[in-house]
Amino acid sequence: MTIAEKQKELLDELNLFQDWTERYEYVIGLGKNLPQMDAALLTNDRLIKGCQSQVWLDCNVVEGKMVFMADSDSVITKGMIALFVRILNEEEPDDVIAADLSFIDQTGLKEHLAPTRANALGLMAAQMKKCAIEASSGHPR
Amino acid sequence: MTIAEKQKELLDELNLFQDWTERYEYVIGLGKNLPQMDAALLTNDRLIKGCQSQVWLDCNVVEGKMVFMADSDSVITKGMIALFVRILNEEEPDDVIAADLSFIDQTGLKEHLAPTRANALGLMAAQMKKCAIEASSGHPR
Amino acid sequence: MNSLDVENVRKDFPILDQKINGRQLVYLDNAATTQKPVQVLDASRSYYQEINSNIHRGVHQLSQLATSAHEKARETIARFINAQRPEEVIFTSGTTDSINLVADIFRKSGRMKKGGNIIISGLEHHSNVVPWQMICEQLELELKVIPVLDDGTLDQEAYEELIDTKTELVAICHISNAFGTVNNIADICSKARSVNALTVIDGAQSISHELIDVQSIGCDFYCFSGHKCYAPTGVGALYGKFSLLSELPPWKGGGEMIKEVTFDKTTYNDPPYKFEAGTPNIEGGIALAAALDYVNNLGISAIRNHESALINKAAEFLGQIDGLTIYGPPERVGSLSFNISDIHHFDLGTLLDKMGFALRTGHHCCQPLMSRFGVSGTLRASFAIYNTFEEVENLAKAVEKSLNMLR
Amino acid sequence: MNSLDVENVRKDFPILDQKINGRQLVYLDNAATTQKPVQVLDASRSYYQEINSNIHRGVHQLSQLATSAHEKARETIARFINAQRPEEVIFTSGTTDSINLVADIFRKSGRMKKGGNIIISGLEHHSNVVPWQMICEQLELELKVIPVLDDGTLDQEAYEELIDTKTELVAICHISNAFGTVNNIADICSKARSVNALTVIDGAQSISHELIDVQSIGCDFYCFSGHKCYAPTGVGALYGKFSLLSELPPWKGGGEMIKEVTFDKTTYNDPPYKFEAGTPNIEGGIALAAALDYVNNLGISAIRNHESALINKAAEFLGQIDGLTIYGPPERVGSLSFNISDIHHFDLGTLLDKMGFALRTGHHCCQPLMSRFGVSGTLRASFAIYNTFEEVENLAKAVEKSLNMLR
Ligand SMILES: Cc1ncc(COP(=O)(O)O)c(C=O)c1O
Ligand SMILES: Cc1ncc(COP(=O)(O)O)c(C=O)c1O
Repeated sequence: MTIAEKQKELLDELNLFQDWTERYEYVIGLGKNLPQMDAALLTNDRLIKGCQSQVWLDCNVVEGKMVFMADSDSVITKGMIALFVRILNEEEPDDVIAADLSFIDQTGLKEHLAPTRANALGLMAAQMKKCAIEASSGHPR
Repeated sequence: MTIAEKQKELLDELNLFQDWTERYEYVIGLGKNLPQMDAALLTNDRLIKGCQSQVWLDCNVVEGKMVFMADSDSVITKGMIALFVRILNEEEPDDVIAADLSFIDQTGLKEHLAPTRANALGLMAAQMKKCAIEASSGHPR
Repeated sequence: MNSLDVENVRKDFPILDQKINGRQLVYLDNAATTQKPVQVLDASRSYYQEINSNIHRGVHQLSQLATSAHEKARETIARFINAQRPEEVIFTSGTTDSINLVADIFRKSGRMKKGGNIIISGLEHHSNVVPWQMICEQLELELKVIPVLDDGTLDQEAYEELIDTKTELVAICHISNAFGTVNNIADICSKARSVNALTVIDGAQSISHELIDVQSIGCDFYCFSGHKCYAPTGVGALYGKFSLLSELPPWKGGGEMIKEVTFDKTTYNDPPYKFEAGTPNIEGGIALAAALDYVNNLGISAIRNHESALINKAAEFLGQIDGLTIYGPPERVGSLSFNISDIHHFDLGTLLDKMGFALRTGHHCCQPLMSRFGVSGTLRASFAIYNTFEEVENLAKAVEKSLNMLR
Repeated sequence: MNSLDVENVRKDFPILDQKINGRQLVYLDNAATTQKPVQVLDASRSYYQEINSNIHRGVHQLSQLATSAHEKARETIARFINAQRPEEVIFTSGTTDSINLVADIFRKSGRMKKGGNIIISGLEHHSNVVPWQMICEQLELELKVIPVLDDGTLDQEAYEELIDTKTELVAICHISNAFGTVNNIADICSKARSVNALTVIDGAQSISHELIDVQSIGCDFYCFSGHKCYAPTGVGALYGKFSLLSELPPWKGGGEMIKEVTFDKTTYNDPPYKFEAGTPNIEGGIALAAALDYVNNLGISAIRNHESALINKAAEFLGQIDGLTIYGPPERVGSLSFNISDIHHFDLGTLLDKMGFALRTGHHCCQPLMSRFGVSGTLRASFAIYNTFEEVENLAKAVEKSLNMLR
């Protein structure tokens, strides 16, 4: 599946829910199920400080594909992270760079979770792309 | 005539005028006719700096009565000064101190000519009273 | 009886009818900013429709009218806080602006000497921390901090130990915006006076809730924002003792604050104008006075009664929720902060918002206080004249519902 | 054709129907402050009736809406002056505030060295004089002044002689509020750049009259007030080049301008937030954007055409009056200053006011310029989009009538 196809699938899934409660319960569930990052990885250089919640992001390139791991102290943020990871994981760096992440606006999840300044999630999306750019230019960290 | 009587006489006179034009022409006339102060008296210590016009005031006590002389670069201010001088000149210091100068509000002349901050005329009225206080306490300047 | 007719009060605040995500708005973020009654909105609109003009320098009538409306507003504020004279009230753009004004004129005054100290407290909002940090850095003063006890009140004994003859200034909030703690500022000021230290009170959180009497408090400066007291944003006030204001140097330079400008030498105006460079927020000042009139009409004691009943009820309802901790002392004014074990404040705030409840989450601009209590933030419900007991009850229910989703 | 439908424009300004002393108001004090169209008043009222909330830190929806409205306003302002990015626009309380901000962050930056100099001009408003005098005094810099020629323009040759490698900063108005002189600021900035001096442009009098393009002007900072451009009092903006804003230290301390606060060490936010301590004038920023939208809808070139025709007509009519002197160059924008021999400006202003004409009299916060021309003040008529040719004609007649009374 392409990134765009994965996004469409995700939106279709979310649209099945009747109201915000179900949608949020789903995201909270995703957050709870996303594996916790290894404590050793929760370092300051992987930390993205948001206004309200914190996010840790780890990027790797494995056989030419991006592998992301992420965690957060907020379970809703973590659920949203899971959406990003699902969409972007295992994709080639150039596809990640080109991905249109505004799909998150259409999820019917809270507007402020969309990429904006000082929002850990927005900063995380930017950081994911940055990792992909570094990988693509042959300088993975 | 007491100060209060002089004030009443003045207001009656002003009330004879039909409109603001006549009233202002009268005041402008008073301003033109008030004798200019001697150039030697136009000193900094007699100067009262207003926001828009300047006033020079000279106070003396002659045989127990206040004698005021005043001048201004604005002819309307000077006409208003003439009203004050007419009301307060030749009065005893204590009567000047006690005088209610709010009569000026009832003249139908522009509100801002009434005593307010940074208004040369308001500052002048205050200075006239101050002179009278000094005279009354035996420290005329 | 001093009681508030809340249903009638609510009619004055059109925004309260707004729907959030299809639910009726329940606005409990009043410590951040209050809503504005139509009386205030009308005052500002009439100003523009009838007399708008620049003030103080104009010979024409609009300018006269605008000037006297603005100066009348200053008198209203002076009376509201019981200043000795209107000239003790300086218009600013808000509490932060007021505090920075005081900090900077002290810097310039040369009164504060290297090796001296400034005392603040662990309860302070960043606006009453950072300006003093900056001044301490520039003048090489020590910044001392009165610690906060476990119950969210200040450690009075520690204060008495911290304060000494080298203390130049004590800057303390009247009421904590995070926990609702009310400080005994009259006592703090009197101890400061005994060592000749100046006092600056941050009244951002008290102006809408408490009777303010700067003379009986005995402070040298008192700061507040209009927008936290039913007035618009962009206007606030600084009260300062007239003798101090006369002595101290001006802050910003510009029109209005001068007596005479030449390129060689400029002389400054008298207080308050000396501290009001440039065109002030004329409309804002007038609207602020309208807001204070509105508060006075309701009566501060009726407001206090209503608000303290509300906050006590909130504490009672919320206190029954499993794992919920309320911060601060039992006697709190305006704000009530809490956390629920294992739940991130942001998650709870997000779900409450979906149900129409506007609470604040996070550090409330009090990072040092949050660190002191080992949390990254709290949820804060803060109250105003238009909040109801029903809203408080519903809040507790909504918290329960959110917990079911999150746990 | 670029033309303004003035009759329609006037309908947007309800205050223009006011009566002064029984006469129809003729408002010609626009350089002091403009009137506000209903579109702006409505923007501010809707803000309070629909989304009022404190910004940037809130998880709840009102806070989100208010934040994005406020940030959108920043974008509108950035586009209006052609800034490279919205982060180059800092909200302030007005021009005076903007200039003081720049002056003070330079003081703190340590960039300006004892023995250096700052250049201003003889045309400047006190707000662009006093802050630099204060900084020069504190840092022991020299203040140099570009002289004004008899025609009210700046002496360009003298500028070239004054500026040298020790020049740290050049601060000049775009348009003189007293005489309407338009300075060649692009040229002034380019000369300043050639000696690595920074440039601050006081745009208070240009924002409502001219197309502003900070990039083609080539200035480092540009300052203006909302209230002189159809927006409310208490809000203004500072444009600054992003690289400079990033380097320079913050001004006021408080909420919003910090990244992290501890009692040991505080780190600051990025521009523009680093310079916006405390709750900003949220409504004011939104209303300012509404005012700029209003101006854009009419079109700056249509506005220029109308206003320059008006001011030329005024010069023509007034120029015919016996003993009347008009100051400044023939090409003037916004303001027209005059005096009549033997007549005090205050007397003439008083009588004009009785006839409904609101003009400004006095020194216009430009005492040095007044001294240069040997007068204590002038009468100033200043124009806006809603002024008409009829008003200009009637002004000339009213001046004649006043002269008959005064002579
Ligand atoms: C050229 C100029 N600069 C600065 C200012 C100061 O503007 P404000 O009073 O809005 O701060 C003015 C307005 O009076 C002005 O005309
Ligand atoms: C206690 C306290 N001090 C200062 C401030 C700052 O007020 P403002 O943002 O209006 O300048 C606030 C408001 O956030 C506050 O609650």
